[in-house]
Amino acid sequence: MTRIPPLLLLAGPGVLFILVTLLLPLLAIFMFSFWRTESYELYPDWNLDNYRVLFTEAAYRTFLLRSLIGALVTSLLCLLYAWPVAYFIARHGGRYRLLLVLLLAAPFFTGVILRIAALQGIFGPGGLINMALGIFGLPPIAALMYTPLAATIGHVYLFVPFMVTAIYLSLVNFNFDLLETAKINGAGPWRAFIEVTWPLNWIGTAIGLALVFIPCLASAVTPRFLGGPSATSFGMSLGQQFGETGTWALGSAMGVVLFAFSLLVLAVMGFTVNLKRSGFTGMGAR
Amino acid sequence: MTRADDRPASLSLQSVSKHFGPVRAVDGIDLAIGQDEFFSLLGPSGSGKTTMLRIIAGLERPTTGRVLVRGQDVTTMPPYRRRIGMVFQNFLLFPHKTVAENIVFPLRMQNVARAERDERLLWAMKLLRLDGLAERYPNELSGGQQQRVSLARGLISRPALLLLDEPLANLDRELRAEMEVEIRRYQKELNIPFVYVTHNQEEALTMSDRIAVMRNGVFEQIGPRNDVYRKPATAFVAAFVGQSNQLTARAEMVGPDSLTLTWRGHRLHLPHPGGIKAGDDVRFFIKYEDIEVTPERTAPGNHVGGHLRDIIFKGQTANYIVSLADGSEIIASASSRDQKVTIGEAVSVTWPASAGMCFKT
Amino acid sequence: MTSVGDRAEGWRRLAMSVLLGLLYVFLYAPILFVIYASFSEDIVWPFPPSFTTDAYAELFDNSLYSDALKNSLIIGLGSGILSTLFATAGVIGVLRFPSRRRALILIAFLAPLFVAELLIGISSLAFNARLLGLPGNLFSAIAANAVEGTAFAFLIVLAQLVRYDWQMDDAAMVFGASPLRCFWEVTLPAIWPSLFGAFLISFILAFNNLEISFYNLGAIPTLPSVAWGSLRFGLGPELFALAALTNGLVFAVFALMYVLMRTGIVKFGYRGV
Amino acid sequence: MPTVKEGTLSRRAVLKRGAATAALGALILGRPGPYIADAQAATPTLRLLMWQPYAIKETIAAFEDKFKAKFAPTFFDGNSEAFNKLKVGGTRDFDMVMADGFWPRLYFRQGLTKGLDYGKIPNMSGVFADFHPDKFVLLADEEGKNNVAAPNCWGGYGITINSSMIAKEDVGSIDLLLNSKYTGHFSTNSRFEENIALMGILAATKLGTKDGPRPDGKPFNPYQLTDDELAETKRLLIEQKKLLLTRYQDYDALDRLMRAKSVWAAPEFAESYRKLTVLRKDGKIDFDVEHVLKPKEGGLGWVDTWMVSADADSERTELAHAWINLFLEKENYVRVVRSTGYGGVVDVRSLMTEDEIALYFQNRSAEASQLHMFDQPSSPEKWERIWSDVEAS
Repeated sequence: MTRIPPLLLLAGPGVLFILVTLLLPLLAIFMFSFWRTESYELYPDWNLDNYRVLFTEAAYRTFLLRSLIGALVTSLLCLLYAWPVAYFIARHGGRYRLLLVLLLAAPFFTGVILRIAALQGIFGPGGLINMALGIFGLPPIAALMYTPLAATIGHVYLFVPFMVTAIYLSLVNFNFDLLETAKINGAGPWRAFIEVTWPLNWIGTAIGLALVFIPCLASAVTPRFLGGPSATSFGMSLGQQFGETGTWALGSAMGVVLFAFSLLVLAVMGFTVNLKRSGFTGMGAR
Repeated sequence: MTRADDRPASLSLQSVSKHFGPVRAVDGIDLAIGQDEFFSLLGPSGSGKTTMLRIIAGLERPTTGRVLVRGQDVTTMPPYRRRIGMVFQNFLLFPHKTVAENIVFPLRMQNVARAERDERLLWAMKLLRLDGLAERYPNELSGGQQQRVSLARGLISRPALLLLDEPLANLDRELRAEMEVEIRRYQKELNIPFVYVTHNQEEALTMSDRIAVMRNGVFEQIGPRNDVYRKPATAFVAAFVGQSNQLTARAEMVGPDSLTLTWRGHRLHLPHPGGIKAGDDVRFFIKYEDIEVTPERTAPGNHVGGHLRDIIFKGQTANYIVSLADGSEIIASASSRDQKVTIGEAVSVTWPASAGMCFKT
Repeated sequence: MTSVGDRAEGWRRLAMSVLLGLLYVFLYAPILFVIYASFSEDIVWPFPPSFTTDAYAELFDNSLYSDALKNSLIIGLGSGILSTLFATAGVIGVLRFPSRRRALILIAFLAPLFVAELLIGISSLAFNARLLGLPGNLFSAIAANAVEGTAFAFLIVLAQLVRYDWQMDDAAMVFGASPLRCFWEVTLPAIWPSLFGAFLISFILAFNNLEISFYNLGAIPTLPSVAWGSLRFGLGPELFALAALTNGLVFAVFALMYVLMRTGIVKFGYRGV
Repeated sequence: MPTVKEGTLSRRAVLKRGAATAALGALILGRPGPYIADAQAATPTLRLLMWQPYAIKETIAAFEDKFKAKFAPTFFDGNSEAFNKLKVGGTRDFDMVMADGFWPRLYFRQGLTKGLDYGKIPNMSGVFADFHPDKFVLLADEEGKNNVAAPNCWGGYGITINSSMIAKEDVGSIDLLLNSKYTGHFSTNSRFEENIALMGILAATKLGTKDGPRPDGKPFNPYQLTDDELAETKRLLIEQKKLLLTRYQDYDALDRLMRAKSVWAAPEFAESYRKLTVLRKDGKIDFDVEHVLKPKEGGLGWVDTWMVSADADSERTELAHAWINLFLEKENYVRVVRSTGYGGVVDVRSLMTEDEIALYFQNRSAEASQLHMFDQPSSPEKWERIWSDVEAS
């Protein structure tokens, strides 16, 4: 009797599923990126034109740059905000920890379009905030809507729960007693945080950063609604290639570039994560 | 008294090996354990004793060899069909089940009818003096209580064999001593073979009928506890079992029953275990309790002189540390009640020529 | 007894709780706005308020929304169940059976996190439609959503299961529990809160997914695609009403959870005092 | 215990019987699909890829009631999006699709749709003469042999203006949208086609090439711009972008922006114009609005149409015709214009007030032929590049 190794039996289906539903489509995109589209038709004549266009035309570089800056700023803001919040829930949440975390997920029950529409209803001209300002005779704040800042607020709104959750999941596995040890050995609270808490939770934090940075880099809906006329992002342009202009080949090449940047993020993360210094115990069964 | 059923009971291992890559955790072990035996596997950590236990339980599959329980080959049988009981080092009680639920777990897995389950639960709770704790959860119990529940769970199905993996390691000293006695009592009362894994020689010596001393995946010695203690087969066993002064010297005169050697200027006589020639380098072991420390030489036999450096009070006994002229030390153990010597005094260290164990290096 | 350190600690704790409170306000303000607008006569200009329940009457009158809700639920449940199963099996495999291939398996399971939703949606569309010639349907949408869901579920289950003592399973097996029985009797009771969390997250992600589902659904309406399609002309008040009802349900569940936790009837995996 | 067993048995038997019936049904209908689809096989479903405002509840209810069929709509945003969806996803998914301008011909040419039988749409008789294929030729294929679509509403991409804010002399030209006096108070929609085409009209006018001889020998069409015109269009669009508050994504947003007096002029399909006009009459806003359907340089126009997918079987083709006919029935049609706020192609003046007749262009059907109808861009690739350059500027 040949025995299927239990690891294969358990992890195999998932890995196979991901290979089929993620890798194959990505390979398809990779292939299309060397094709050509003309009037909504794809022609398989192999060439590098799409990449040439992407790297020589200033417009796409601008989109990419905008998206990169937007994603960086958003990640940073989320990071700064999420840490104390996640720390509070993990450390002081007590028996309500799960509930407090679920409360972060619940807004996702409302579709992104509706929530973004509601953000406009709150921050936009004629929205709740400016209306309130008007009642007190104050001028409306224009920057709140249809600016890159508005898109960033929207991104933080959408993605900060991911960051909090990632850091929280790391912190619940963190042994807070280590902080006592640090304090007994003379470290103040901040010093203890920097010497002990931060490095031991860096993996969770890095995952959180990836969870914010990557969707933000590809974000299409938020800048479209909130960003105003000069916020067209890489993702918006990419979506347009597949939806409206029907320029699939160029869109595929943009997809490949986007994926390459995701890999870059992964590589940078891999570079910063030193498993031995992250308190990684090897996850072994024994 | 409840007795285990009467099938031909024993465990036997036939040239069992387990390799993890290049590491031979267990290396060609043969073993047979009788129906009424309390058998201990004694060895330092990393000696392969836990791996052996896991092979017997079915949690590991041996690389080569066979495992037989009551004559039946169970080598490829998964653990859940072997009907073996086990007690784990950190108890491993299911935290979401009550004491009663934990104890009857093996019976439920064997689909034993409810009435019988209840009856056996009562029996086990009584045997292990757990009355009144049935509805408690494991985290509401003391360490000793958890240990008893763990034992009850291991015994309730009256398994063909009970495996115990350092079950007392996490208990405090007093409780451990108490449990040592109890566990041996259960084994004798129930007539179920126990295989007990420990790195603690005292535990092994207290409870076992037979002991196997393990090192690097092989048995250094296997035999009745007295033999292992008194007649160690190897230097490793001599060093590991009991407390001894470990010394080295060169054999000078070798007779059939005794040999003579000079150790740091002292002429010593030791029993000859055989196989040592004049001129061989030897390691020899003198157990603490074989040595007597007195103000003056009183007994015949081997003798060295020195100063009493310190007395380590152990309660019933005390260890006497004697510094010799060249700075080396010899330790003796004696009753702590009537100390005949005081610290700093010149003392005489003596032991009979029949004591001491000698091995060729 | 209060030392200076304790007081500083107290202030920090207060500051953090305020930040958490503000986060909830920020997160829920648009939700409250949606609920408020759903009762408003004019959702474009809901101030000053004038209330009506017309949107709700319309909602129950229009089969489009119930179809969309049904499809969203199917995608959410399908993807949630699939994701949780794949992820749980994967995590158990990786944690229980150490192997040199473990790193590769980890990378495979977490890879979808590094691929943007938009890219998942578009590449699935390109692959299914252009290469396989398959029209979009619920299955392709469930599959495409479950890719992302599996990665999230894997992360959540992994984070919880690293603390699980697998010797507990050894114990159960020695006492006669087959691997399945062992999972059911011993492993599952210990890990179900994290499985539940994983399911919930993958459900929510798929339930309201726009960017993945949009490209993989062909003719099948879901809540987000209906919202998208009606966007050009203004979101229907019915969508606000539906969102309000959904949130009402979610809040009710949370309130129930709170009561259960408060009274200590259910602990949801919490093991402290 | 036995009762439980009986129960399971009988339930299983029921399930079995149900499955058998379903399989039989599938067999009779010649549908090889899984028998779970039984319920759907009994009720024919009309699957439409359409614009959301035309999914009018009352008409749908009447349709489902009358023809015992299910109305299953999917919504889309722009022509090219729907075209792509059909082209890629295949026509199997849909029985009907909507488009406007030149698009119906393209669908037909590409084999995505099939000809309509106007004989099965008696209510075409109520449609203004201006929207019959003999006058509005885009409803038929190039040879005029097949009617490829049926009209349903019409309108333009005219400019809605807050008259209190925009000076009278600035109104009437596309140039208004480039007037820096009103910086930050413009908004256009976000779709590349309308933006490029509308600005293309202005560009061709400025270059003086609009009324001259065209390279393709046909009259001027803003969707067939020369490279020079495209370059000028791009320049104008980049210039315009600085003046925009935002590109509105949805009419709610535009309504809100105009009501908040943040936006003073915006090209749109007259939806907001009509809503604001009603609000003005009710005294809910304090400014006047006007709508320039056809600026002096020329304007964009559209006639929304119904088409039948090439893959629709005979039963669904019948249903599709029945749906169009029901939709064009006067009593239903009044509801259409009132709820969509578009220009009506069916003469329903007898059922309307004077105000409504003006609001829904019931007297202006002749103007439709003077507008440049929506079309497919001559080169989506070039247009895409221009749009990207504008968006990146």
